[in-house]
Amino acid sequence: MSGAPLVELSGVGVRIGSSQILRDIDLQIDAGEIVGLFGANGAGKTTALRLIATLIRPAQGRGMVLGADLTSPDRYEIRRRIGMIGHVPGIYPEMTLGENLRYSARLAGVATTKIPEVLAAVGLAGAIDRTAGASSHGMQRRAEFARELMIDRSLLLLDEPHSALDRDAVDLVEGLIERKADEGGAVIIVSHDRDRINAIASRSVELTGGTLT
Amino acid sequence: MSGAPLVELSGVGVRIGSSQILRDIDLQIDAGEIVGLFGANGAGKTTALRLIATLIRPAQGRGMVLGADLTSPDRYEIRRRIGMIGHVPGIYPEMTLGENLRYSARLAGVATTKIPEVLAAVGLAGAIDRTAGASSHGMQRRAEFARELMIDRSLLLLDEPHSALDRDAVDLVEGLIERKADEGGAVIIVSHDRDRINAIASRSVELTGGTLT
Amino acid sequence: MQSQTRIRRWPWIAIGLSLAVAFTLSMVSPADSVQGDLVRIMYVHVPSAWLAYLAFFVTFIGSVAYLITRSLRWDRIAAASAEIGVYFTGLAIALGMTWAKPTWGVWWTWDARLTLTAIMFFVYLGYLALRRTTDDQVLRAGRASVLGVLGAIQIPLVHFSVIWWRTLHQPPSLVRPDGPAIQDPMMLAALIGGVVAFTIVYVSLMVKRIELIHLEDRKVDMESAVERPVAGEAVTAPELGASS
Amino acid sequence: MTTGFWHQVAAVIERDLLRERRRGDVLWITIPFGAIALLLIPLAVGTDAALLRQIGPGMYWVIVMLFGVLVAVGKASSETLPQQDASSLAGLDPAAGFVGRSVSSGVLLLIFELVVGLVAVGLYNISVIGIPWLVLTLVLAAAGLALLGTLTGAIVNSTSAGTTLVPLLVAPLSVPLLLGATQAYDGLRFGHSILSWVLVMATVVLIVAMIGVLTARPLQET
Amino acid sequence: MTTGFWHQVAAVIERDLLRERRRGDVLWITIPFGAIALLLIPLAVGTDAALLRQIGPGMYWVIVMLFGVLVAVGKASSETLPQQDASSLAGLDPAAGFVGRSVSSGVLLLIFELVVGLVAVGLYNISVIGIPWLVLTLVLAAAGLALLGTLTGAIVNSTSAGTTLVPLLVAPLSVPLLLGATQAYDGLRFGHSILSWVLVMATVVLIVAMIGVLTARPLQET
Ligand code: HEM
Ligand SMILES: Nc1ncnc2c1ncn2[C@@H]1O[C@H](COP(=O)(O)OP(=O)(O)OP(=O)(O)O)[C@@H](O)[C@H]1O
Ligand SMILES: Nc1ncnc2c1ncn2[C@@H]1O[C@H](COP(=O)(O)OP(=O)(O)OP(=O)(O)O)[C@@H](O)[C@H]1O
Ligand SMILES: [Mg+2]
Ligand SMILES: [Mg+2]
Repeated sequence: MSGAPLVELSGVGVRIGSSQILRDIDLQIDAGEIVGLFGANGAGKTTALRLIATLIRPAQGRGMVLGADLTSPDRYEIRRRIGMIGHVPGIYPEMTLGENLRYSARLAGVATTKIPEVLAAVGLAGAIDRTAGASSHGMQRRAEFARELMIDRSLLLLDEPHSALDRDAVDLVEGLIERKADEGGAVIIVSHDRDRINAIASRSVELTGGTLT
Repeated sequence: MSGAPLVELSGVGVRIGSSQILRDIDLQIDAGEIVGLFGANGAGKTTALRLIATLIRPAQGRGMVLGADLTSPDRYEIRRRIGMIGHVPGIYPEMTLGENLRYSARLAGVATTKIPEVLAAVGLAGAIDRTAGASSHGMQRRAEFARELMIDRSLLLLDEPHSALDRDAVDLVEGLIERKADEGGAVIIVSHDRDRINAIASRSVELTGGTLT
Repeated sequence: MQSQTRIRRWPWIAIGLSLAVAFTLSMVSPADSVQGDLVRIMYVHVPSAWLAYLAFFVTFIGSVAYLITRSLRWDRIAAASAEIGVYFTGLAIALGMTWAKPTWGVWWTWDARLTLTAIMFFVYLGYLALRRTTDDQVLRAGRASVLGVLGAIQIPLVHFSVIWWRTLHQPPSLVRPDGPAIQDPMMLAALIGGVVAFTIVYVSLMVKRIELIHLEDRKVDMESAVERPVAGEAVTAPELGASS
Repeated sequence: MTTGFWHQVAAVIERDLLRERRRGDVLWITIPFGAIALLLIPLAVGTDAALLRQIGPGMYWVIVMLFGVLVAVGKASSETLPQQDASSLAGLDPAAGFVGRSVSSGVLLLIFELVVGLVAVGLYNISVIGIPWLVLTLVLAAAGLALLGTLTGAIVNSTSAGTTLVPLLVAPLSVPLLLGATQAYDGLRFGHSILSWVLVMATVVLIVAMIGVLTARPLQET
Repeated sequence: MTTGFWHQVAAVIERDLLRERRRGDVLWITIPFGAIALLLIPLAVGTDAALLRQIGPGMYWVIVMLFGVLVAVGKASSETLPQQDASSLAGLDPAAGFVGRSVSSGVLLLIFELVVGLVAVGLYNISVIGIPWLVLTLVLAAAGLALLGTLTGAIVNSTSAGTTLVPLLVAPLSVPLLLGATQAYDGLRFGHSILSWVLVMATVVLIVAMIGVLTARPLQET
């Protein structure tokens, strides 16, 4: 890891169907950085996060994330080290919060014994046996943060992490972000609340019409 | 309507399965009010909004909304006048934004000729033929606001209206909220961002463990 | 209120008396020329089946009335009647099977009436099972009444199945266009006596069951005043220090 | 039933057909597999032409019924809670929702019946007789199954315990439908009057439609 | 294939079965409905006992195939994009996802085969012979249909355009499966060797499994 950037995109473009969503993206993120990503609705922020998470293949340019080329099969190996929290919770409503975490833990090869601990950390110790569908939106988002705590990630991609969380939980998230940076990881935060992000981010970039400005 | 409160709950409780989600809610909202609704994650805010929207039946107590009893069949008649924007967009991803609005308009008996106008008002004039699934989260939320503009509502229930919206859109939403209150309607806003809400709300209530405090 | 919670005793007496009369009638009636004493099963088999029809028809009426009036009283009538109907259907099937073994040589066979009767049995078992899944009385009544209405379609289906598919089971012998096929007055009397007795049993059981369901509902209502889990209880302030 | 009611019905139909056109799961998955199923029967039971001719119509109806109900159940329960809330608050009368959904499922089912029917006619050498009556039974069957499936879907959607209820609802009602359809065809084939069977089917359609409309509101409650 | 791979497969199976248990749509809708279908066939084609005995096994397999594929397709495409993203980022190898999903669908299918099979045996008086071979064909058919359905589901789910036609290409693969199953049963009944049919089925299972594993990654790309 020694000094190599965690994310390195040069001239990257993303196309979905016939539209060019992202264009000519150059971005380098080093260990320890907290980067704010701003931009209007529809500018391509979520798409950029999914690109960096290796979930969308770039149509142009070259990108490396955690040492893996975005177009090589290596990217399957490093996915485990990338955490992402999107607009809509990615958990299964029929399963309990505990079961959802257990599923992620087993996929990632993490000990399931950590589950009660991380749920307690996000204030959901009492909700381990509640199905996700019967949990409030904020509880579901907290459970996603518990997942990111449990699987030790090097890169965290957060899409509006403050939404749906109450003040206690927001403090938790900001603590998590700062700890991740201290430990030598990196965090990218998408948000529309610039003041809040500027307070914790080490720098910020702006996406306008598919390009970074 | 002359002076009668738009919402009047007395001793209302809501039960889902075996848990008592809301208890002993007394709330009165008059025309022209903008009410902030605060509370921790899982406190029951979303449930309270769905109760007021007549989408959940109260298990105890009595409630009137826009003149209709919450347990009488009248409530089906007044639903058209209640707008709600929840955590997750309630639009059909396979349909275009225009088609989604057209669907709502035809249900509500509103002229479909208003669609381009309201889409333009939320800054989506160019996206009328884009499928909702291919629109960004913020664009979907904007489309929901366009729907609320199009169907003329008396009561607006907003669950974290600021999330996913960029600064332009937030201004738009706050304008809409204030206009609604001026026109003699009422607005309830759920949020965790107290400063922002206190700036526009005429008063605020707090939900803790299923009761208003 | 008072009269609804008073425990009545007359239904039990009525049940005992009418069953005794029916039993005597079926024993003194003559043996059949072909079936011998086996025919005595008929005096229970047939009234059971008919009472099952009656009971499910009352469920149907109760369900429709509930949907129109939204009064829980009708729902209780529908529920009580379905329960009793299930007993009678079960009895008819059980006796039919005991009758089938000596006469047809098998317990069960592919036959439209048999299959449809079994489906009817399960539909109303399902109706009862559905009622157990929720203790919210309004929701329960709404859902159960759907099934209460739909299930009634089974009644004509079972009854006419023997005409539509001419198979093993006996065609209608009493209620049919060209008059009753049973000629022996004693046999007819035993059959009619059985039906009357079973009807009294049905009515008596209905009275008891409605009483009981009413009490159960009140018990649930009172329980709901006691503490239940409350929103937000499961959520506490996060403590980041706790992890790692 | 006001004109508002029928406008809502039209809006729901339009929505369902649009969604189906974009997703294409009936058109591109259900219909091909249904056709293949019919193709497989001769392979499975042996290619005796007389036998196939005899059981062909019955098989056709069984497959139509199976798929029909499943498709309609699926369509009816393919909405998320926020989508349902939004429709309700646009003023959608639950009864109009029920009717609209039934019509759109019925249209899809009719397409299914026609496509699979052509395959059946070709494969089993079934004679096509009494076209007007045949069309009537096809329409009635499609309507009945669509209504049944939609009602079932509404129930599945409204309760967590609802799923267990589905087969119980479907069983009693699908019997007369299937019976009517097959017996009507037999009637046509042997020249009997089929009016009574058509009436049976029409009655079921009416009953289910009435139940659906009557119970639309209580079923939507949560 | 490392142990990590099989741990992931196990996690996916557990997830699918848990979700199914909570939703109950196979257990409470598809299985009872399949049983009802078998019950209705005699009403549709006539209650001639000899005829029923003859066509019984074929009907059984047709119903298993129809439901099987649809169940597996449905299961495979019942995930939202955020759910898929979360699984991918927990490190789920797409091939492990394919295998896991196929196994869980296969288990459900096997239950379906057994329950519906018991009904078929009871109703049609089918003789149960050569149990070990029968079990083998049941397992192979369940595996094949599950794999086929999962593959179809993955294709339907993949967002790249132009895939709507693919089910049409995949569907014919079910023909050799069904043929194998019915012919194997006939072979058992008449005492012929059924090894070749079992091999046909095993080959199809292997081919579909290979296609599925090999295309798992490209199909997941967006
Ligand atoms: C397991 C099997 C059986 C079942 C489920 C069954 C069911 C029924 C039902 C539902 C009815 C009422 C029909 C109606 O009036 O609409 C009935 C009537 C009757 N059953 Fe059975 N039955 C079974 C076996 C038998 C057997 C073995 C016999 C005699 C050999 C028999 C003789 C009769 C007769 C004589 C009637 C009265 C017919 C009439 O007046 O309609 N049943 N059975
Ligand atoms: N379907 C359900 N079954 C059981 N409990 C439920 C169900 N839906 C919600 N709850 C519970 O009700 C409580 C209130 O939920 P609600 O969604 O109203 O909270 P909220 O105040 O909106 O929270 P948030 O800020 O996280 O959105 C939560 O504790 C939740 O677990
Ligand atoms: N599947 C898709 N097909 C076509 N276009 C798409 C698709 N998904 C997204 N887009 C388009 O890509 C653009 C960027 O979308 P994206 O979700 O990345 O925006 P965003 O910056 O996250 O916006 P928001 O602030 O609203 O979340 C939008 O204009 C959107 O319409
Ligand atoms: Mg976004
Ligand atoms: Mg909420």
